[in-house]
Amino acid sequence: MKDIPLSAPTSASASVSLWQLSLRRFIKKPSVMISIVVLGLLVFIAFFGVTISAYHFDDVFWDAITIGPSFEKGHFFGTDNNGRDLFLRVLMGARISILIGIFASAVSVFIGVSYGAIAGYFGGRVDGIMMRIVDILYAMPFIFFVILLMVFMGKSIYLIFFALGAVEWLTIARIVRGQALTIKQKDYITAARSIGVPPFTIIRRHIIPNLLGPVIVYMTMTIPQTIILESFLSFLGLGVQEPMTSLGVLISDGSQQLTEAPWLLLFPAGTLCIIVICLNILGEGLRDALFDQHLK
Amino acid sequence: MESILNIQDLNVHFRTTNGQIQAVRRLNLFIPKNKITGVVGESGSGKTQTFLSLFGLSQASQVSGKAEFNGVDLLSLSKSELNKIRGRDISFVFQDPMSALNPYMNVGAQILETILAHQSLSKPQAVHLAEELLLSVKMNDPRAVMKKYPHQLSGGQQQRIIVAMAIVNEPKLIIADEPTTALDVSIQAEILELIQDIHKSHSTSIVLITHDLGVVAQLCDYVTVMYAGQIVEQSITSQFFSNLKHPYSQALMASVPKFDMNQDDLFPIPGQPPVLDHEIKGCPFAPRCPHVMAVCTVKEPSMISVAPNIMAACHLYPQGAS
Amino acid sequence: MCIILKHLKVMFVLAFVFLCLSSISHAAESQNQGRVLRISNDSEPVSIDPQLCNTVESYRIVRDLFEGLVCENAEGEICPAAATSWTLSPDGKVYTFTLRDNLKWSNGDPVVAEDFVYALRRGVDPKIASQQSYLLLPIINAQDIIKNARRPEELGVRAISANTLEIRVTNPTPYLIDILAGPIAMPVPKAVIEKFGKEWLKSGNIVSNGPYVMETWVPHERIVLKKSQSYWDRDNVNIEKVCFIPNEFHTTAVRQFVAGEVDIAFAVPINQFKAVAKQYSEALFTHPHLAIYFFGINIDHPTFKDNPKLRRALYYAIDRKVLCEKIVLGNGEPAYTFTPPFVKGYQPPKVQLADEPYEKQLKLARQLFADAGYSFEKPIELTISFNTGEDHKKIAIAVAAMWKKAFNANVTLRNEEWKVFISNLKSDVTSEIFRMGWVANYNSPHAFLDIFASDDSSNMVRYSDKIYDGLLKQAGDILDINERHRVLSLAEERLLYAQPIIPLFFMKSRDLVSKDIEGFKPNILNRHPTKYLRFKATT
Amino acid sequence: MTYAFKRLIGAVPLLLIIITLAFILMRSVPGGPFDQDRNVPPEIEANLKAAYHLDKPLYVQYLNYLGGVIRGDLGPSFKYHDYSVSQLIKKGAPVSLRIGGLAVLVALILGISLGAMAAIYKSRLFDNIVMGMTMLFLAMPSFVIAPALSLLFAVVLKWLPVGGWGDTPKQYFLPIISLAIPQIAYITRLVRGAMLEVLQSRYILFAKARGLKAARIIWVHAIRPTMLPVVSYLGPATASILSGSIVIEQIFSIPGIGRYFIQGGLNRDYTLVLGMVIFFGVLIILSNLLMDLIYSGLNPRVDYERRGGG
Repeated sequence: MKDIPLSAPTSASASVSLWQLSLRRFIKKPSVMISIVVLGLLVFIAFFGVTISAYHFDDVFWDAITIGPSFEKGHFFGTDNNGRDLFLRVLMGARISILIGIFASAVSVFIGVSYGAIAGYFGGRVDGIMMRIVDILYAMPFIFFVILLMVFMGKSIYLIFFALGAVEWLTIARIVRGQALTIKQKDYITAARSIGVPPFTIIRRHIIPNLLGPVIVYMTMTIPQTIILESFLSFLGLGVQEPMTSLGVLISDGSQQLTEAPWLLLFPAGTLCIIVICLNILGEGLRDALFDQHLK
Repeated sequence: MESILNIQDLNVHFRTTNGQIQAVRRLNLFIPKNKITGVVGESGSGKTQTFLSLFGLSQASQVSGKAEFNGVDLLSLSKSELNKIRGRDISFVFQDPMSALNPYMNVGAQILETILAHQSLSKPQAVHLAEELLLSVKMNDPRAVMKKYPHQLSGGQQQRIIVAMAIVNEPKLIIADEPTTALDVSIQAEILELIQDIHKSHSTSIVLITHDLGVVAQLCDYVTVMYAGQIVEQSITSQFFSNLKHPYSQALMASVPKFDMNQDDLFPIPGQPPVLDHEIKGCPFAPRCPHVMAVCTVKEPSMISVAPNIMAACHLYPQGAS
Repeated sequence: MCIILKHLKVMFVLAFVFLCLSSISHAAESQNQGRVLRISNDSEPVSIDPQLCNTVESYRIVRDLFEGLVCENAEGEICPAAATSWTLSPDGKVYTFTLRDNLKWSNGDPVVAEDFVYALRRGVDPKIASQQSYLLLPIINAQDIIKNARRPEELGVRAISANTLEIRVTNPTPYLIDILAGPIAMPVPKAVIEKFGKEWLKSGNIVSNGPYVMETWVPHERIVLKKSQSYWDRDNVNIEKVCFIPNEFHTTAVRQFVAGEVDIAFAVPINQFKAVAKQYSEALFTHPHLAIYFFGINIDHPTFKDNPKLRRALYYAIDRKVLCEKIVLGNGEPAYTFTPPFVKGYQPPKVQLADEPYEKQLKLARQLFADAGYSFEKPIELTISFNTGEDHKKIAIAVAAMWKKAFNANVTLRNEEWKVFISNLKSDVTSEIFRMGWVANYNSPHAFLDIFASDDSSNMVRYSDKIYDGLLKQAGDILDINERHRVLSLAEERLLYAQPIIPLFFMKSRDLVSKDIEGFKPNILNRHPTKYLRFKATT
Repeated sequence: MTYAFKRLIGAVPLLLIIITLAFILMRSVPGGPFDQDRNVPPEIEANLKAAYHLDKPLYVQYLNYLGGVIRGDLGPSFKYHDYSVSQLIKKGAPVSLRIGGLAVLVALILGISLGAMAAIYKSRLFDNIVMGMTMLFLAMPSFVIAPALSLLFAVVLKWLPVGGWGDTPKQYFLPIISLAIPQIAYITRLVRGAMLEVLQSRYILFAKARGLKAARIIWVHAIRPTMLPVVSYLGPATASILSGSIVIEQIFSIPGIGRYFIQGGLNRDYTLVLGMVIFFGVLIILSNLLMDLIYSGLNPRVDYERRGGG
């Protein structure tokens, strides 16, 4: 058979994997660029910005309790009810909340995606049982679970990731399972199955990458929720312990005094908004870049 | 000869994540009335985009030029005016019937809504018209068919329903975009025959977009060949197959496999169609043309009449050579 | 763009119609016959059964519904109520009460001495298991009945005649009268209870002998009481109807007061106190009341065992003036003793440097700290544990900061959920310093000092000192009130010397009362029955 | 309806497992219903425990409780002595269901229309405003939104009452809006994402080619597939909203049952929490089943009857 002349690739670009291509496309979008810069700046200040202010985050200023933001006194964001500098506490809170937001969501995504993908892929009886387990866990009183964790496992910050993750993964599992049900019917899955690829490899290599789209969008929605939920854990004594703090705690304290000391709410809530908006833009951008081949 | 659609200097641009793409470049096309005009070309030659963008159905970022249809310039119409024309004066038949019908609605509802969108009929009258319509496209037991969901019908049946919807409001022009490509050969013949009957009975003018020269030979009165967003040759079908003028049309014909030939005579066209993300100097087919000349890479050939009822855009036929 | 507007308009109209339709269907009972006094109670009462209730919110309602032998007047002093007079035997162990004649229940039945006997027996009956039954321990056989060693009928209470009642106590208890003013001793309608069982408290069934009768009760929404026509003193009861609204979120209570939806709002939250004091100073009533906020020290803990000097150092290193003004925002009086100075007829012991400025106290504290064997360089490790609550956290942080400034101490703060906090205290887990509050039920030093007796169950600090117990017991036998209080003062001096506790401040009640209301007199018991209140005559 | 019937039958053992697990979880947490800082003498505590059968071994208490549940008696509340758990839930549930139901309704109506519009006018001014608003609402917890709204509409503008219940219908608005806002944000984002995908599909292009009106294309053709992800999200979300939110009920002092879950837990009011677990368990099972049925109703291809399973 005459060998059909294979034409040389027209454009000079080397073989570009889907991920690199979408990453390049992802970076190019202006909104994504801005949010990366803003988030990077925020994280930088949160982790290294302590030097800007001359104080320490748990110094108590007896003569400056609950005062408004004032530059001459060096309290850029004012002070809280205990006379501690709000600017430093917001930085500390941002640092911890970003960690919590990302790690707790990572935990919940990891558990939720694998659980949902397995349930969706196997379907039938397995799916039925696994989904009923999810229903049971939904009904469990979360508050006792948290207290138990606190009492028997002490108060380390990693416990928060586990506790928060354990609540969020249920919804992610349900969404992923719904997606897996539809992806399972696609041809490339039947093709993989027909050449004898073992089920868990199919799940890991074919099903999960294709359902990351809605998961990413959902994750951008749960990160703020996780950060806020942490303040409830602190209320129960499990979350971040004094004198450390988190945005969730600062916001819940601030919301008590909306009229008397609005800055106690505005600054932490504003920081959280910036974080959430940036994460959302990144999430949306990532999802568009990865999964929308259609023209802009 | 009167025209149903006369396209002048049409340009269609797309803004994609990696730059501007010009799918249609200064296209001039004359679609005669009450005739079947075939539009032929490799995929990516802009043949579908030309017609979709005229009627506001493409995601083009910029459409410029003039397109006279039924005495009106389409490109100057507002969205709502264009919407009125679509489905009433002009209708489409798409390639893949399975994805063209709404999987969540039964077929009857989709037909009725097409009728009621343009004709003020009462529901029973519309249902009656729909049943007549289905019979006219050779679907027996129309009442049962109307209750079915798309995934409960065969490809051929679905395409018949789409054709039915296309003709229900007696449009002046039907644009069939590769109506038979997704169907298997036996069904293909039935659909083509159906289109021919429609043309004969309602004398609607039809634009048949396809890459299958066999279909063109069987059905079309005129043929237009498109390449890289431009018309390269336009002629009457009887002449076309015997007297190909443009090198691309000749290469296209040569690459069609015939029954009696053996493998060695298969001549695929070397190279790839150009990517239209930059301005092209000279004739777009130059890099792949066997008769390429110096002028071809410099000056763009203009469309001239090279024989009675035949026009081509190629430097082989300099001005006034008819 | 017009498509959007068309659609959004339709959607909004649809949503609005739905909201109205469904809300109209909820019959809006509007009570507008005569002005109703609307009180914002801090939470849903746990019970309005006099013998079962044990929270401040429940007492407020029970005091309007029922009336005991004696009650408190507007200023908080004991005055006759169902009983017109009472005599005490010479040995101070037998009380004889004569009831007012023609006392009536709200259903017209007469109120007789037997009703009070039935109520007191019910108070100690193990089957009823009242959490307030310890208040009746002074009465003969009460202890054994609670321990199920005797039958309730053997309680030292007897109805001599229809309107004379005799109560016998094991040893003289001058504060018994204060206790009898409380809900535990309020009469309950025996026939009604036996007829309806647990449902006897529901509107329609309930029968009471107080100034008001219950009209409606929707849990967590409202309790409406209307003036009782069979109450003996009904002519002096001015307010026709009173409605208690359980507002668990205090900010809402303050806002409802500001918006005029509520006439009285109790317990203004600390973090809003400054703003409220500025804008509504004439409506704000603050008054010290029989309650103390203090830190307990677990004296079995190695750091503090046999080291009173260290404990006293921590005691003096706290700047109570700053704590009260800056942190608790004027809602507390600095407390150096455990029993408040304004307890009736009681003179708390003199405490060294109590009236001196903080600088002097700090110097003494540092000196004591050094004597206790600690130094600035080798910082001491301390833990303050507290239960979740905005105020507790603020106070703990402030005290930790003060100790850090005074001794460079490393103080870790441990925030625990309420029940975990309590069970840690009871099961002597390693909690060193912990936050405590104590509210007295009756106006007597006993209400404060008894809990430090070795065998008392509320002795969380595990303080046991034979001499202290002896002094308490000795005071218990003294009839003369002043002599008894002198001995108690000696006992408190001994307690403070051992320093198992660090008193911080005496709490102050802070309530908002609309200017349309007269007769609201702040008192140390913070009790304001509705019968003393009236609306200002609108000119 | 065999599938639905099978799921309902399956719900009974499910509820039993839920109750058992919740019971074990609760009783392994330190602190009891009668622990207080004012510690009652041991003998009184013993009386209290006996009165509520807490002195019996755990499995006996469990069996007694189950016996009660079967008879419809959810036992006495440890904290609210005058009301049984069944009475508390019976009085409070209608309020929470009414507010929750209306909030979900408002969220659906606004969420779908805003989401659809944002998808149609993708990356134009309207879309950006909607996306910005939803991000803001997502970032704000209910315990910030509710007081802020109450401050604005009740204290400053004085249009609505600050709180309370049963006086005027106007007391509905603030709780419903505060409860609906986060859900509006969620549903808008879900609808927008799904609608964007649906609008790319060929049959929408064909519908346009047939000259159907834009409104019909959106609200007849595109909406059904768009609702699929929303429906699967609504399952658990509706259950949790209908069972009341402690934050909204406390801030607006509404007699709902949202508070019983958390307050019950804090007071170790075992029977009240178990009562709520059962109420919420039934709600979750029903709403998930309902949503699955709607899912299959919306999508003729996914026919649950034949395929069985979840």
